[in-house]
Amino acid sequence: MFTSSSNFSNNVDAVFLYVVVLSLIVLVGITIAMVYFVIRYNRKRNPIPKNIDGNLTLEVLWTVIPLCLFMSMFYFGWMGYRDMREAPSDAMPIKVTARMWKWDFEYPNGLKTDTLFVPAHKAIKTDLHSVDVNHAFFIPAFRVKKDVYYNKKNDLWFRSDKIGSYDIACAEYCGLNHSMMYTKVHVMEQKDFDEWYKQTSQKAGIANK
Amino acid sequence: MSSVTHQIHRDDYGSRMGMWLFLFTELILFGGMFIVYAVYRFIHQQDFHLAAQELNTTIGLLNTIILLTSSMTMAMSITAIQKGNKKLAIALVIITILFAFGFMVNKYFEWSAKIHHGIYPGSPDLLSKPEGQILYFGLYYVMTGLHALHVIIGVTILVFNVVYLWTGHTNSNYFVKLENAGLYWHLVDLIWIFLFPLFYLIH
Amino acid sequence: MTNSEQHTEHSEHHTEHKHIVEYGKYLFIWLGLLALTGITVSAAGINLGNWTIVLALVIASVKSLLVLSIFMHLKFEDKVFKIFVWVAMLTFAIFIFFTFLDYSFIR
Amino acid sequence: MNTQAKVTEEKNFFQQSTNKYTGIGSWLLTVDHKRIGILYLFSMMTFFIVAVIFGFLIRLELIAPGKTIMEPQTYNQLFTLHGIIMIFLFIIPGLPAVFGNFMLPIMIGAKDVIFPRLNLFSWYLFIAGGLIAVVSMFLPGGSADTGWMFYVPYSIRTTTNVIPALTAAFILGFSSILTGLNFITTIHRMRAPGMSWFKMPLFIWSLYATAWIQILATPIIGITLLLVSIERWFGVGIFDPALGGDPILYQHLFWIYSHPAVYIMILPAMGMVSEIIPVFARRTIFGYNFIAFSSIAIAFFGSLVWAHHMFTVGMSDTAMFVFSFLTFFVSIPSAIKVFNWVSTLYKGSISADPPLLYALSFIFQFAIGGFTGLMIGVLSVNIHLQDTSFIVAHFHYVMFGSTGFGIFAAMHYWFPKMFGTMYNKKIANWAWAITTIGFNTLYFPMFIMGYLGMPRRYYDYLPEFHTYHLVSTIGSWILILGLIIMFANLIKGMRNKKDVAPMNPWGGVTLEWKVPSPPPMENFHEIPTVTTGPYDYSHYELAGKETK
Repeated sequence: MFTSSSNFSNNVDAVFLYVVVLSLIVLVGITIAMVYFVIRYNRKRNPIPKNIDGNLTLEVLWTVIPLCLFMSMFYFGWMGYRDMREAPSDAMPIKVTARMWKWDFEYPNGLKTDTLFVPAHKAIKTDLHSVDVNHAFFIPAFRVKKDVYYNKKNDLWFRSDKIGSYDIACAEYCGLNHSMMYTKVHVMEQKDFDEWYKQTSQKAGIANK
Repeated sequence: MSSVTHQIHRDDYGSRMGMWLFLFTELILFGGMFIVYAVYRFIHQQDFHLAAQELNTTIGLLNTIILLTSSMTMAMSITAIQKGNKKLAIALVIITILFAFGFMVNKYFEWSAKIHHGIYPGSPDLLSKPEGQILYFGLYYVMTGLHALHVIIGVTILVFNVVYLWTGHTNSNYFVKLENAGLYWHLVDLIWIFLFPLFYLIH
Repeated sequence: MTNSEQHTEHSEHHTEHKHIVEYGKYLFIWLGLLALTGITVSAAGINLGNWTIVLALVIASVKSLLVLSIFMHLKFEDKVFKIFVWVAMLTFAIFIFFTFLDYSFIR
Repeated sequence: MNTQAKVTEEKNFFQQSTNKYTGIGSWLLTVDHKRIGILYLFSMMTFFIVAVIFGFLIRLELIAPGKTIMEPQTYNQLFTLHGIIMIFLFIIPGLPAVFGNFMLPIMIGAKDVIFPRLNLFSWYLFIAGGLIAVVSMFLPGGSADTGWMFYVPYSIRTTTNVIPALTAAFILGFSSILTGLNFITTIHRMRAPGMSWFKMPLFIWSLYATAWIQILATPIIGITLLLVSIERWFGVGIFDPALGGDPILYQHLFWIYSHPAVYIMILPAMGMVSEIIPVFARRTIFGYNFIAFSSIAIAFFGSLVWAHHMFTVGMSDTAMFVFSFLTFFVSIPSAIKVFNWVSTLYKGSISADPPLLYALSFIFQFAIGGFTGLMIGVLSVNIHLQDTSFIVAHFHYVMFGSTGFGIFAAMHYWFPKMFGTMYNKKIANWAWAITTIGFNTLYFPMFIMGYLGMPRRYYDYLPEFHTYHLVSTIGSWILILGLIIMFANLIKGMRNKKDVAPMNPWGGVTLEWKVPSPPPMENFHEIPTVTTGPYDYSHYELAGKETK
């Protein structure tokens, strides 16, 4: 956790942690209460039960307090998602094509690769398209994912500030080799990326613009 | 029922309640298809409009009238048996069945005309059309086909009820089976009431 | 019986309803249905744009209301049957409404 | 079936059949709700064991990266069948069809369900559906490899036997609908005099809410699967994107049913826990009305949130907002229930017998399932966690950890009533401890690796996930060991003729404890008149005061 490999990962991890901590507090509370009651009010120790029909104040409390907490979770989730949906206008567009069972990437100048190379500190917008069944484009380290369809235009954007290589997986079941549909995204410094882009494009016979 | 004492207690009210609950499942079953229809129509307005012009409104209208009338005869048969008029009740159910056959004959001519024109699932003619029209005709065949299947099931149920009336199993004191058959038959009519404008009248 | 609500429901067991609808009433409803069919067919000929489908559905709903309440005797049934029908309709309305939350607002 | 050695002047339902046949015929043609319940119990358990074996094989394959014991194709087929069988043949019918059938009429003071023959017909549909699902494995082409969700277009493209699997699910849906229809009408029509709605046991409330979902949501999956079958068969363009169809519309329709189906699974288990806790705490339930209404609220809100399974498909923002928002609302009634159950233990006189232990496991595991549900209800977190093993762990905590344990609780609770004998409680306690430990060892690691990015439905995985998978697989062995002990103990209890169970071994006050164990054929000679609420334990309190 907190690898901050993309612009989203910190926020997602923080919200996740928020819910985990709240949940743990309540879970531990419930469990301790349960175990304590079973021991404290064991039939041997407490042969005579006391009937309590209910308590309106308690019912209201444990309706309203969770509701407030849940609404805060919803709020953080929605804010986090809002940042994910629209790519900045200066994002670099890369076409991603999914097929059973590999990924293809196409850069603005027409260069095609099977591994994704991206410059750091720059917004990348991937336009997702499938040529056969449904897939899902998933970069776990970046905390981003989007389903890939045959006849629906989906896109996903991210910006990574951390140089390194990360896994890309297919997250929507797509048949026999679904689990082998892995590739990598390499995040490089801008100048390294430019170098790579130029050289590979030339090698592929594409004039760099 | 068995020779041993296990009695199934009679509760006509409960039987009707069960039948209504069953009708809801049928309604939602067709409802699922109406959702599909609504979404595709929303996406492909123009294509649905064009495709619908290829359907024969006259046949559709005729079938609407047939079903509405058969619904009436069905409902009347219950009045007849409630009044103890066994012969009339039988006659009305048989008329209902005859209407159903009329409906199916119409449907047969309608479908065979379509197929004759090369419009059926997977046909080259259909596949050369725009996507919206492929979907329209796909839904047309599936929805009217499933409706026709319900007509056939309805006829089967009605035939049983003619026998029940004939043997006196259904009589002026016990007619819940006929009532439930009627409910089923009206459901078939209800669905057609929506299918007709949605497929034949959206020019 | 200690409970009044219980009482009404169970008394139905024994005094099974026998509401007889006269033939004339059915004939009348049938004529109404035919008339509505006529209206919906002729209205389809007029170009009302998007309202065509709305009009068609409204007429179809009126027709089904007639079938439900008279032909299917819903009018003469217990309240609980009517509630049931509303629950079923509401469920379907929810399904279609929430599906269109996606399709109507897609970018 | 072994006949019972219990000496009573009256024959029980095992000894007296509802028809003129003897032996197997008296079972296969029975219209007695108790016998049908037993038929369901044994057929359901058979399917459960089959699916457990599949699950065991899946876990075994995942013990190490790379190929371990099977080919990827086999793996894909196994997880598909595991899902179909567990969901449609075990969890959905588990509590309603087995225990609902057996107990519902007795608990409301009726002699049978209102449509006994329809009830038997539902069982035949259940068997037919189950057999089709299992037989499709052996047909050429092999069983479906689509996952139990049958997502298009893969389910249209694959060459495996998808149509039998779809047909099986369709038939099973029909069986489920008919059971629901039967229960609603029975509850409306056949309650004993005096049993008003708010004197009904909470298990009945939960079955009532469940039955409504069964009736109103199941047809949607029925038609959707039928449309996919038609599409495969005739090439009709409906969902296939190559013909202009919309695969996302398929997902909407699928989840319109399948999300409420989650509540079909969990609601009866919640009702079960609401039955068990007051009995073993010997006090009235805390907040009866709140628990009863929360069942209805869950059924209602549960039908509004289906698209939270689809947050990564690229829905409109409005849909994302609304579905995520409402998802949090559905957790409120569940939270209310949990708090009320725990409060019911307060100042009780608790006897920690096996049914209560399973119920406590239920609460613990349901809480984890619920909390992780909150995590994946959070939009931004969901984007990351969707389709990872976090989801797998979450729904197993809800379906197996909660509903499954609810079924086990029900088995141990009503066992003496159903069979008239007793199992060994000490062994049952051990089985409980082992299954609980095994379950948590099996599924908890999946949360962690899911968050670290392990996608679901993977035959193979990256080496960094090895430890978690290894622990998880070991957990599966512990769990299965616990299950074996549990089943062996129960089967031994059934055959045990010495330990005759009394009419009311746990001191329950609902109506099923007022008929002999096992109940006679028509349950009651005279329909009882109900005057008190379902969990009236004031006699224990009063008795205690008197002795003082």
